[in-house]
Amino acid sequence: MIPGDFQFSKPPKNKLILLGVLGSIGFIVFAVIALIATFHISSWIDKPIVFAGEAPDQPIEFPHTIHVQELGLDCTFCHTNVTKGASASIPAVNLCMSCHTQLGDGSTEIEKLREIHAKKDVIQWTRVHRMPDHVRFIHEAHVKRFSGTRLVVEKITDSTNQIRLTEAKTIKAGAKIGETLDIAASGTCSICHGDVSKMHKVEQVRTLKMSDCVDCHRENDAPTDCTTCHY
Amino acid sequence: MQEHIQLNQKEINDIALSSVLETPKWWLPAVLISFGFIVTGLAAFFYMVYHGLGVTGLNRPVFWGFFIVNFVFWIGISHAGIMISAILRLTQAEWRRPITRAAEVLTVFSLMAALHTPLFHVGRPWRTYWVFPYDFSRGVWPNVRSPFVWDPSAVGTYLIASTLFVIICLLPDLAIIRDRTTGLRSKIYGILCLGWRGTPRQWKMQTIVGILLSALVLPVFVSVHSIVSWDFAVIAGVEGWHSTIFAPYFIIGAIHSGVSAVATFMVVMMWIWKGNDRILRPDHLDAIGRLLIIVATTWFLFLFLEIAFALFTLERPEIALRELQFFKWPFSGLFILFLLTSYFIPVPMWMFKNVRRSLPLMFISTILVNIGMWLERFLIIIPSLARKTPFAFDWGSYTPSIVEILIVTETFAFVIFGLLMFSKFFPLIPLFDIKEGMVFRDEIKIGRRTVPASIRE
Amino acid sequence: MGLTRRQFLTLIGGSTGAAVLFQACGVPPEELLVESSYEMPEDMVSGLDNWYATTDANSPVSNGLIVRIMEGRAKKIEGNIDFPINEGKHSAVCEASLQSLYHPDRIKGPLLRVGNRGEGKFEEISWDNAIDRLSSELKKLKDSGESAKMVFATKPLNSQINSIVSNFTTSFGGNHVIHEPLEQTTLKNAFQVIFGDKKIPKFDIANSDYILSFGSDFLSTWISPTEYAKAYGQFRQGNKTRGYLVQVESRFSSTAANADEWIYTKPGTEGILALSIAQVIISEGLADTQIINNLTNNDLTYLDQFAPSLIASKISDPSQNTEEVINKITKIAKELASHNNPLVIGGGSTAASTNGFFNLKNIYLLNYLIGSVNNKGGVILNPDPVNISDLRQTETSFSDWNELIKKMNNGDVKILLNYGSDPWYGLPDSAGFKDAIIEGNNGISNTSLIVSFSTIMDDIGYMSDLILPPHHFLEDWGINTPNPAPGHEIVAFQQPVVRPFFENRGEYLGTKSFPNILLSISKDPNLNLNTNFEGEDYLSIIKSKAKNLFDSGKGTVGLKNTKDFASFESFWNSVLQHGFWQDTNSKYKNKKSHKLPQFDNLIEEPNFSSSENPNKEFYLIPFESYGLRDGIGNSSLPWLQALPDTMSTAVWKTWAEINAKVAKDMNIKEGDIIRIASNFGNIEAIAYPNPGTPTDVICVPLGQGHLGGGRFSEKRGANILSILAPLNVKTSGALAWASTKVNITNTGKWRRLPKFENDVSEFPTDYEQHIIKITRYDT
Amino acid sequence: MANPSWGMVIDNDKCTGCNACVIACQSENNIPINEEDHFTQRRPIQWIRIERYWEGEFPNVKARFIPVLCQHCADAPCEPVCPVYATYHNDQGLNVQVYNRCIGTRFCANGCPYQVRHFNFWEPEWPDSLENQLNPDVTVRTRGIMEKCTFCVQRIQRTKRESEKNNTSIKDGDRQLNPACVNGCATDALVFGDFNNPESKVSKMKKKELGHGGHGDHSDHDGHKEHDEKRGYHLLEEYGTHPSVVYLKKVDYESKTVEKH
Repeated sequence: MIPGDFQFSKPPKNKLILLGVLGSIGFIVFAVIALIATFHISSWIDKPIVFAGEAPDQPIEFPHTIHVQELGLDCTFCHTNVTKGASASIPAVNLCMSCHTQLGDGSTEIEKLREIHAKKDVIQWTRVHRMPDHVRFIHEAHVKRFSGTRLVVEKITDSTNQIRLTEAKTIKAGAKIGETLDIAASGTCSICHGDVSKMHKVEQVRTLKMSDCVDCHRENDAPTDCTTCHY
Repeated sequence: MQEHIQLNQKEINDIALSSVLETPKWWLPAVLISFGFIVTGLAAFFYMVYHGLGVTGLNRPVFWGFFIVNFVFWIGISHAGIMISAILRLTQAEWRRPITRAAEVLTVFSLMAALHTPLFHVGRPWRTYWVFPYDFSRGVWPNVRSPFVWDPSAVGTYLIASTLFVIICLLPDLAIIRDRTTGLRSKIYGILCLGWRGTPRQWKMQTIVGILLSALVLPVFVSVHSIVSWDFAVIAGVEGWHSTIFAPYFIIGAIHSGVSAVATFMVVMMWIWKGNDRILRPDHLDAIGRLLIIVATTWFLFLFLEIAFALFTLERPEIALRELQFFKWPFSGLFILFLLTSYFIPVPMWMFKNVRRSLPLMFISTILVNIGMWLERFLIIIPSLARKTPFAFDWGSYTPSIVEILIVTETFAFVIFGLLMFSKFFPLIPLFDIKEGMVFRDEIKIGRRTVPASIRE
Repeated sequence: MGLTRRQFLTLIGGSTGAAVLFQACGVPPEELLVESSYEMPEDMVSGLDNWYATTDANSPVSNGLIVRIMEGRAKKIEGNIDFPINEGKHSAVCEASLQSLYHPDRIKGPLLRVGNRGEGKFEEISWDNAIDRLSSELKKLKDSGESAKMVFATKPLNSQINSIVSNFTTSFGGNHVIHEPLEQTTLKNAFQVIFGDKKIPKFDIANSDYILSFGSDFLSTWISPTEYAKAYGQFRQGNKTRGYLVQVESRFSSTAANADEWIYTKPGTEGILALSIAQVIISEGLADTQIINNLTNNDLTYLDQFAPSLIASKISDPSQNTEEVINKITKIAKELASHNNPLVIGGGSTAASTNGFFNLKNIYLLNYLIGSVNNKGGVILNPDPVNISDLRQTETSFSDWNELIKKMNNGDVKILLNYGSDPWYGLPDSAGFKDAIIEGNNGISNTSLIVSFSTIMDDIGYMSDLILPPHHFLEDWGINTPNPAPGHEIVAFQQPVVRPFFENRGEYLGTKSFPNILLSISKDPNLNLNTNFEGEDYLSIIKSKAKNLFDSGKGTVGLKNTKDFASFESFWNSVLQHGFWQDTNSKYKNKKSHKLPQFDNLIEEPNFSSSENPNKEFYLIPFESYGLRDGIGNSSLPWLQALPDTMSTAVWKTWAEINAKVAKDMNIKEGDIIRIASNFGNIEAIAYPNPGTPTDVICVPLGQGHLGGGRFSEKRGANILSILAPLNVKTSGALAWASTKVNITNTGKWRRLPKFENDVSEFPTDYEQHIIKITRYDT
Repeated sequence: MANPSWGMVIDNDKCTGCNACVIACQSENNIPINEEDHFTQRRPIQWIRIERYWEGEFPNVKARFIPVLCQHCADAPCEPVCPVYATYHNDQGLNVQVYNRCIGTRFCANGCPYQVRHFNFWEPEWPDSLENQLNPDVTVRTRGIMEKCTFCVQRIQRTKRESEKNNTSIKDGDRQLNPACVNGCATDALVFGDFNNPESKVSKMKKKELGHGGHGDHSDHDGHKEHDEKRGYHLLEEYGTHPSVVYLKKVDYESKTVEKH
């Protein structure tokens, strides 16, 4: 109220509006980027996967396509422990050799396997699905829960990590919405692992972040008490 | 009684803007030194994160130490700003005018210091964001029963409100600087002052916002330290904490320490900016001194009540705690120091008008209060935890480590650094407020005497 | 998206600030791999666990154990619920043996000394080389006709290993000696005299209603603490009436702390107190006349010089009220006689004063006086074990070791083999063993070869020339007849529950089964040993023993009778599954030949070594803490090092218990480092003043002060055994380890005593007082 | 059937203070090695501990032992103060600590009057091969988080899973179910079981020793009653935490000689 303190002239109105609009847009963009970045970095830090579709190279190329699709082997043929205990278990070299002593001559990958077997060595696979130490995931309980359940196909989308779609795909190609399906024991694996039979290199299809687990648990009336998985 | 010093507007502008428009020689070294402390403190913090909290002196019974003490201390200091600006504004105490800005800025920086202390305190600082309700996927939300969830919301609200307060009061002053500088600086100040042109409508809005904020922030003001006190008071298992009078006790303690800090800050301002003594005058200190006598005595009553209530039941663990607090070395020494510094030395000093108007004595006495109030928090937290449980088997003690001391120093350096930076770019004395005061200036009659309006309340 | 996680990580990792934060949350590299094993045995499947029954045949008391195996690794040890001795319980020592299996400093292969002896410099050699060296040295000795100059030292073993060692040594012509720091020779001699049998009887604590215990800390360390603790639980709250426990001891041990009444006696005077109790019982005619006559030569005034009024001042501390002591003795005597199932036991420091034999004899004779031998709740004698494994036949006492050390100095010991014992650590300095090993008579040791079978670089290993690391007990076979047995015959079996941890180090390195090493040496044709082992290797010997059991047709395995097994194979499998064979019908049979001795009617006072300043001397009582025990083997395990001691909660260090009032008078506070000096040396320990320790006693735990033992025990604390006086217990020749007197000086240094109890200025009391008090009146 | 309510009965009269439970717990629950420095810094981690109290002075001295572990209180003071729900009460009566949710404010540790919560001041380390003994069923904690007794929830979960698989009910006193300390306690001073199952041993003991099944009031206890007095009590009952652990009082005799003083 003291004259003489301020000597500022009034700016043109359209300039003011432009500044205001630019300012607000800039702020919103900044806020959104900051939020997304925070969320992503924080959720990435100790989680198994950041971006879906990451299929690591393995020391020996193991095509699930051939073994599952063409030969029709069941998952439990190699991952024997999956119906018995917490871990699905990686098959021993001996198990591979029960077939490959005879089969597969001439393939470089199988020669690698035979070499390892001859040296009585172990194969160091690159882990694809990893749960952090503070998570107890029991394969057996999940397989038991899902095998033999019936469900109605509700929606079919393109995303591979939609639980109902993967189930439907496994059970019956081209299932229709509204159709009722039974899940076979071996079909349960693909609920989380995707259709491994079609994978040349195994990749992780679900995020396997905690939200993923919790959503599924809620959907299926499974316990969501923390001690179910964390102890 | 001091006479009025009538200043014209140019004088006011020159005095108040001197810090912004000219850089004193000591400014850069001071900034560098405080920045050095900040860097050291942060380095200590990263060292602590890397090695774990083992590098602190914390141990099994005493899980909270220097960091929480410091947190409470800075929250306490932050109560000065609202006390001075909001309450005194609402009660129309004229003498507040030159010191409002300083008090508010002190509030903002001490709140910032307080807010990053919990980050030092927790075991996994990179997870601290979990106390905010952000988690949309896991469905795990913060526990709203925990005072540690109330804390960030209360302190956050308080910080936003105080920052708004500062900005609102800064607008006219920024416009003045804008018009006294050229080039880029002028442009920046131009943006910052949000197009202030001093129109009557703007003045009206600014005044209304000021009053509204003052009124609205009062509940926050009360809640912040109440909530901080509940960090302790909700725990039934710790003797010396589970007290029902903690909330008002903490608030009045906060005002005690906060107003003292403002007084200290005022003295420093009067020392280091020449010409300030024509705006910030000893009668302001006089007024603050009188206010402090009231506050300190009220606070002392609460202190007495707290101890009296605690010992009233004559429970064994409580007695053990008080025994430790009052009679066992080193707490006994600290307790005596605390009583002397926070009440028994400063309050009798303030009784004398000469003391209230003497810069060095006010400086010493108010610094003493804050040393005492820091000790008060220490004496509430540490001995209580050391004698936490009735299981004498688990009693312990606590000695801070060098890392903790460095990190605590960092918060002090941070506040000083912030104030220095602020003083370089913004006037610490609210020009418009003083000019407004000149306009409202009056003399009133008390009995036969005519006294300046600045102490009319 | 072309960005993989790894690239993303690298990108982020570029900034150092973030690196610090992410270091805490990154995925450990080993978790990014998953392994296909070569083969997949049953117990290697990830995520599945199995429990296997076994036992520790090397420990003096074999407890039945079950071990949890997961992915080929032992994860947890618990007690075997069917095993009649420990009944599913286990002690901290059993539990912690996992850590000796996976100890980071475990010896990974045979070692040969390269520096001077005692320098601790070794190089790894192959097993063939190592065994060749040993057998060629043995051959040299044999060829020169000095076979007797070979000495094989072991710890006390009840198992097959003992017979293999004895057999090996005897056939070579050498000496098999036993070493144990706190030896039980006196105790066994007393059993021989009183019960006619050296075996330790079963003390039926569970069914007893009144226990009078002299010096034996049976709840934490004495003989078979797990068994006794299990029975103690029953004794306290399991029976209709709650048992009453009186502990007579010179130290406030954990048993004394748990006792309903603790009576302090001066060290070594327990036998006098026992006789005084006997005097009251006899003079008041509270026992069977026939028994009294047998024990006292038909003379009712036989023990009159032991009347409580005459001996009260002799046994008690001057600060105690003599009249009170007299009343106490009389009261205990009357109560002892009036209870239905009383029990008297003794041991520990009682046996370790120079009159230890006198003490024990008269203490255990009380059992006959009150008629509790072979009765419910009393002393139950064990039957002779089935003849499949030699019980601890080999016995050597401290006096034998004195002889041995003399021989060593004279050059009559050329080769010293050592398994499981540690004479370097366990013998007092004054015995001269250390000098004999390092210097001998003429500055050079006469013992040219010291071979140690150590899993870890223990003290004797440090001094050895050759170290042959044996398997851990979880990796090896074994068979054992527990001593004490549970009142009937029992044979415990030990099986390898995990593959040897170092087996992937190759054929020539890693560990080997100790008995198999001896067997392979004995087969060396150059040595021409005339051994009579019942098998080619250790497993076949054990199987042949099991075959004997199967052929005898007696006893049961699990719930099945031995007779009912179709074949030996099924019997063998069942034995391994259950971990033991037992014959509950085999009870002790009275031996006609045994003649009961009589009470001593002369006071035998204990002798003590004097100290420099007799006016201010303390009795020194070394004791075993629950975790470390005698410190051989246990002190290298971090779990046991960090296990709070029962009374002081102290850990990791050597501390000295001292009475709080005395300490205050001497201006000693907790954490002060005090020097404890006997005439034979001195050690430094951290003072722990407490209200429980008697005023004229200093108690120091064993277990620390090792030269070696890996990172957790090296050069930690002090070894109290080193300053003991070389006094013998009369008649048994054992080391009288509780007969040293010491002086105490404050060194002025201070360090915080590491203990679990937090620091409190006063001694904490349970303020809630959750104790039910019952007033007792004299009967 | 109702959810189980796990709990423990601790008989102080049987406890000898031997510390076997401590090692059993360390072995089962991957508790880091308590180095010497951790003791002098007063930061050892022991989910169960034996508190030893002195009474009197030599020669009339006594010592008392009280095993203290997480009481899994029904009204736990540690639960409401955790800002992130890292600790909460689940439907089986367990006071759960979720390690991966914990941010380490240590508020709960202040709230707990029993001092049974432990903070990982240092990154836990197992030198070299000692890592082989780690229990794969239990999370290895990192620095900066709280941990405490879980009643060996991994054993409870496993037993539950097994029983669901085999369609059996959980047996009372099953050794697979019992926490490690209970299996290790040589004197059977610790008993574990389901308070919601009236047939379980703990329920019976609680009913017998605490009476009326609820939280007993022993405020009028004057210390001189008959032996058949009910022995049950809760630790620090006055805090109103309603623990799931019932203690049975030590029985002691006052002999005449002692009474003279």
